[in-house]
Amino acid sequence: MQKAIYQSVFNNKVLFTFILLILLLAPLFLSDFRLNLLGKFLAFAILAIGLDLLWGYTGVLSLGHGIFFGLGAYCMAMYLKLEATGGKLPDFMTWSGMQELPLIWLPFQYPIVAIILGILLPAAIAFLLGYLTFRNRINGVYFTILSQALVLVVVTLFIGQQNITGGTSGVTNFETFFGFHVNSSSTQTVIYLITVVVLASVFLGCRKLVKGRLGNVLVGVRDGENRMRFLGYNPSNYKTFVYTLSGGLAGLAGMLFVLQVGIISPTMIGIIPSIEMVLWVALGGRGTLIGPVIGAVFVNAAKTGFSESYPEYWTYFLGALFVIVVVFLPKGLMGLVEMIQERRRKVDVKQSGIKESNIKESSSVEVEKNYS
Amino acid sequence: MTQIILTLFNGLSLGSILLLIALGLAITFGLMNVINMAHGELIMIGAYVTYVMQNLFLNYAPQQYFDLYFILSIPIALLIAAGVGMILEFSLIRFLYRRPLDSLLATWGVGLMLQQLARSIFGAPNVGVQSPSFLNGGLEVGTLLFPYSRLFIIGLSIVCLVSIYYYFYRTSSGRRVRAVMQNRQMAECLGVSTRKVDLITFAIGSGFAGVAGCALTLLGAIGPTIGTNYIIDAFMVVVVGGVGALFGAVAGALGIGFFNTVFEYVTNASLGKVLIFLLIIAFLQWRPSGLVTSRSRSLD
Amino acid sequence: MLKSKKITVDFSGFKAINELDFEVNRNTVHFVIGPNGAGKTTLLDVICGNARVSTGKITFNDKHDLTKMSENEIVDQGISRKFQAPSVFHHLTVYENLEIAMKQKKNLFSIIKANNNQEDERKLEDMLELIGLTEEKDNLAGSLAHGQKQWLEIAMVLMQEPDLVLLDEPIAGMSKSERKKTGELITKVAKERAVLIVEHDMDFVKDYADVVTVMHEGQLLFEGSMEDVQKDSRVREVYLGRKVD
Amino acid sequence: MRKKTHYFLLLIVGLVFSMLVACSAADNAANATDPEEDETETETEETTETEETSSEDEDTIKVGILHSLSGTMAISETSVRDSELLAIKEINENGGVLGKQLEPIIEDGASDWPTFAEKAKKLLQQDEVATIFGGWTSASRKAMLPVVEENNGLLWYPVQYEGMEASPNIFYTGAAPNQQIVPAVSWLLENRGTKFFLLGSDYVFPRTANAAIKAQLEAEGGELLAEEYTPLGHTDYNTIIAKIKSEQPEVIFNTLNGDSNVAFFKQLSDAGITSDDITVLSVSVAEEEIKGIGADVIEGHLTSWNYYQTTDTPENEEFVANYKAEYGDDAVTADPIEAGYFGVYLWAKAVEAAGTTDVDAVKEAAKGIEFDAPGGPVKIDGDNQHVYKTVRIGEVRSDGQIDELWNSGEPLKPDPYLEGYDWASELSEALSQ
Repeated sequence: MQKAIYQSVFNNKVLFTFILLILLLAPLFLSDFRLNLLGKFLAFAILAIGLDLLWGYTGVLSLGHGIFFGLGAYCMAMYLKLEATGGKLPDFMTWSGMQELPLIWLPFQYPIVAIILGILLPAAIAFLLGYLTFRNRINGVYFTILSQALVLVVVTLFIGQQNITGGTSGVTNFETFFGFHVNSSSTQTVIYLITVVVLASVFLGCRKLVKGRLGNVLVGVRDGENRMRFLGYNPSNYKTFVYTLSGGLAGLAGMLFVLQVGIISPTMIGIIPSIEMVLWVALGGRGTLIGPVIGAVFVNAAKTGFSESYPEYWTYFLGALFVIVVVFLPKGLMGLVEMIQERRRKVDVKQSGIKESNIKESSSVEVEKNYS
Repeated sequence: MTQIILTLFNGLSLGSILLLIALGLAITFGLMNVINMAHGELIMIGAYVTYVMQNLFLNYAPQQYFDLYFILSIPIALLIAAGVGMILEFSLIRFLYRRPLDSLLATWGVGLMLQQLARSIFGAPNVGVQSPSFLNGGLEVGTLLFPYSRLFIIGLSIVCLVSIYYYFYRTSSGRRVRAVMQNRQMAECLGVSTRKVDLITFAIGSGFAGVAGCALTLLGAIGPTIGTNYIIDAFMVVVVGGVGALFGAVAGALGIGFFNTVFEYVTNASLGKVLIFLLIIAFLQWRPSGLVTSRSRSLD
Repeated sequence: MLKSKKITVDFSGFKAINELDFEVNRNTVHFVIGPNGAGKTTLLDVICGNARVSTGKITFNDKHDLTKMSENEIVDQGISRKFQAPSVFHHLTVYENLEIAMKQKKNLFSIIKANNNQEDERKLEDMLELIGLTEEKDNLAGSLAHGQKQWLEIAMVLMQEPDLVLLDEPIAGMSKSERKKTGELITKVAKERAVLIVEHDMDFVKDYADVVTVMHEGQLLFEGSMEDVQKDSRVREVYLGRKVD
Repeated sequence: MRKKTHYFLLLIVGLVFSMLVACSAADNAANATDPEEDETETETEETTETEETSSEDEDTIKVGILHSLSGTMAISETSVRDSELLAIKEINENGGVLGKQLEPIIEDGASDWPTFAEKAKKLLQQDEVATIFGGWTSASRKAMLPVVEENNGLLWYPVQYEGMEASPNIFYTGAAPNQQIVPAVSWLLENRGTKFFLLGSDYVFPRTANAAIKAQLEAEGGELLAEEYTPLGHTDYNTIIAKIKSEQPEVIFNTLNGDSNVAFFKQLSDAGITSDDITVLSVSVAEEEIKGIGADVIEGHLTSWNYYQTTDTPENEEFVANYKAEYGDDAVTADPIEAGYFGVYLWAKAVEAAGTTDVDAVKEAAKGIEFDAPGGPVKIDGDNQHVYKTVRIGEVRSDGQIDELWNSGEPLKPDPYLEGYDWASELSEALSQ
């Protein structure tokens, strides 16, 4: 029943087209600075969709998506850096006493290779990690904690390998992208439009996936992993698949992020950003695809707004948001919309005299049951 | 030879610190299945309690009794952290039983707010706590020196471990707690107030975080982010040890402490961290649910 | 078609099943009864892969050793199970529940491509008809009444078109008329396949059993028709003084 | 059920509302005129009032202040912001710059480098500030560098750093390596011993600094026993101390950062090692950090800076008094605080000299500008936009203050690429390619 509601409101083609149109026309009425911010948020939204596939649909909570985001971002950054230095060693390598380009930087001289690796590399690492943990039926909570520890380890490693990764400073100071000046207004507009198009395609692609039988199977894995085994499914394959997919999407988001922000550093892939990513999804509404997009844009807009006006209180606000959303609004903003929809329905139903018990029961079950 | 003894001692010492911070978690996470990410901030509360006690003694107590502040801080930190834990349980956690992942996110939010609160009260910079004079120096055995503060922490973690064991396995109130955690409905039928037990158990877990915070003032910085430095290590201990097993937590803490020290000694601190993580992943391939597990027949 | 040879299941020292030899034949409704703790549910667990034997072997159709397979591989062999507590997927509709249960290739890539053909549609509609949930097919399974959930789950088991159906207390919590309907369903189902049921309700067993196995302390105590069971002295002894619920 | 829903709704409406307020406040701050957000609450109007004046306003000059006010770096950076605000206040009280009042626009870098880039962009593009004072970590500076170069802005960076950089759009008021590390090493070799143990946090500054130190030790007859790095935020130094004990160095050159210093010094003292046994010289521990470490465990160890709160100049006496008057008696001053403070004055003098806030004119005018800073006279070096500064080596006292043991006598010329040192030639050659 709830599905039907979603379909009527949020998967409405008109609404989708409308939003897409606004986003595509945004360059006309936003200043360069604001457009750049919006583009960054939309890049985050791509990651949020991937994270939601994993958490909202499959029930696996990863607190380590910063890593995949970072890997994608670093891939792109390495290419940009090499193009900026014109084939010479990046400055941080010379200080660290490197004589020539390290082997792992070599493929990134070619933009196409960099872009492909930016998706494949995070996906491959997600696959490996997912395979090792899910295969052994490591409990969901364990996985979450492990994913967080992984962040710690990767960040430590990235900071430690200063000669290769640029350490805490990360990689920055880029000049051109495919020969275009990367910071110029027109290039930025084009990159923004690319981001919008990529986001729309990712959204549609994922929607096709979850609306199909796969979506139902994933929900099955989320709500009753063992039960799915006795229906003949191998849940770890599905989990690994979704984890890999969402790792790839995070990498994609990371690449678009670097193009627009012009820097990637280990702080962006650390524990706090990784948890914030989860908040985007939680606030927007897990288990819906539009929710994370809204959540990502909303939280980041709020963050920018808040920290411009009241930097000291942003932390309080962020913390409170977490508590409120998780405790009182487990389905996020989308759940709220749904609730309003349902109330309206209830009234309709009463009027037409059909017995109400079904709906009531379904909503109470909704509240009790949850995604953990 | 001395090198080996020293490494063993350092491993034991690190292990005892890990155990101390993980004990509370072993209770809240292990027994109650609540992932309390604010555990680190409860540690922080314990540390700040020590700082406040020190200042009180500096200002109001005669000089010769100054060292007493630390001894007094331990029970007070326990009580205050337990009190905060109670408030937390009452206002938040009780809505989140059976939703472990949600409890993780919500308590992370609480942790953030507590950190910012500490920043507002005590300021962002670290505060200094002077170690009591009786913990200065160390025990000399031949050419080796075992710092008293380290020995004290080892002792403290043993005391905590024993008292937790005694409470859960030797008192009727502790038995009630275990009964509730094992079979909630059944315990309820037998007239145990599960709400009360939840509250008390969570408070105990939180209280021991406070004690850990108190002990950490001997070793490191006391600031708003003290908890975040330790929280992940603490969770690793519980994951490796196996949920719901005190013995597992002990083994996990000592194991991680020992290997970490060895790895760090042989390579360096950064690489040591990476190696420990890989070791844990490898270990979980072998024992997916930790060292000590209980088998159950239920389907999820 | 299903044979177990000297299987033992050990729960940290406690032998839930002890060197059990057991056999299920085609086209029979086979009940397993016994006092609590006799190892009935464990037997089902072992067959479907939810518990592992410490010794012994279970063969299916005389060739596959089930004890070496994972749960989903066992399902692929044609064995499916209904659990004691109804465990349908509350967040999916009735129709979707049946759809994911349906016999189909259940590997990742087939599922991504999956699309119902007319044959599938027909099967789904028929099944809905059979369990009387056609009207509720687009409702979330979570909104169903308890009995309806039980049927839905039985339907999910049947959608897999298994050769052997394992049912664990299928009529628990059902009203009298619902029980009757369930019994008839079972009889109908057993025409094409074997059904192995763990049940406490003796009247139900009496009405629908072809073969009854009595288990006691992890071992086979007696096997035969219901009348034989009722006459057997050892069975009485085991049940004596105990409530048969 | 119904009641509950109401409750939820209320909560959410409140939430959304507060968000809207926050967002619109942000837009106000950015001078955006969105008709939809005209009915913002008066409260937000008030808080953003100071920032609302448009850039065409004749009476004020906008300057940006961009430090981390939240996150891990807030510990250090908030006090630099404070001192910069103090300088701005003093300048304004004395009539401002070019007869105009300075109007600070404060942004939070949130200890996150991309945020520094974003906020720098905002300050330059949206607020059109005349200059930015900001940054602490090298990473934050590196993040802002492309932004200020791209927009031809100005950045005054107040912290000692590893060198190897000279952006045409950045003025570096902290010490270059030759104004802190190099003289410290020479002094240690002369006065404390030749066996060095290098200990640092695992990131850019310590690694680069130690690369230079190693070259210098080799050239000046020192002996490198070991080089150890610990991850940022590392808390257990038992193993490191065990290594120190077995290596038996005479000097530990400490480039640890932040909290790690507290753990290191406490545990070093627990292990029975005092300043009499081994000298530890730190380059990231100033008066503020000593408060958190506890003077009892660090007493007698050394630091190397360009300024201490105890530095004996008339300007410093006044500075410390003003700073305490503004921020409380407990506040302590330290090197980066002083560098942030005189950075504002240097900029103001350059603007006065140029007669305009135009970046290129200010840069030209800034060459050779001098100022009597609390830490002694400073002068901008026209070649690399660093600052001539006096080097001071100090010893920590039991009250947490630092006594000066030695100073360079006169301000040293900054040499970010260490070109004036033969032993560093390889390093600088690689860079000048």
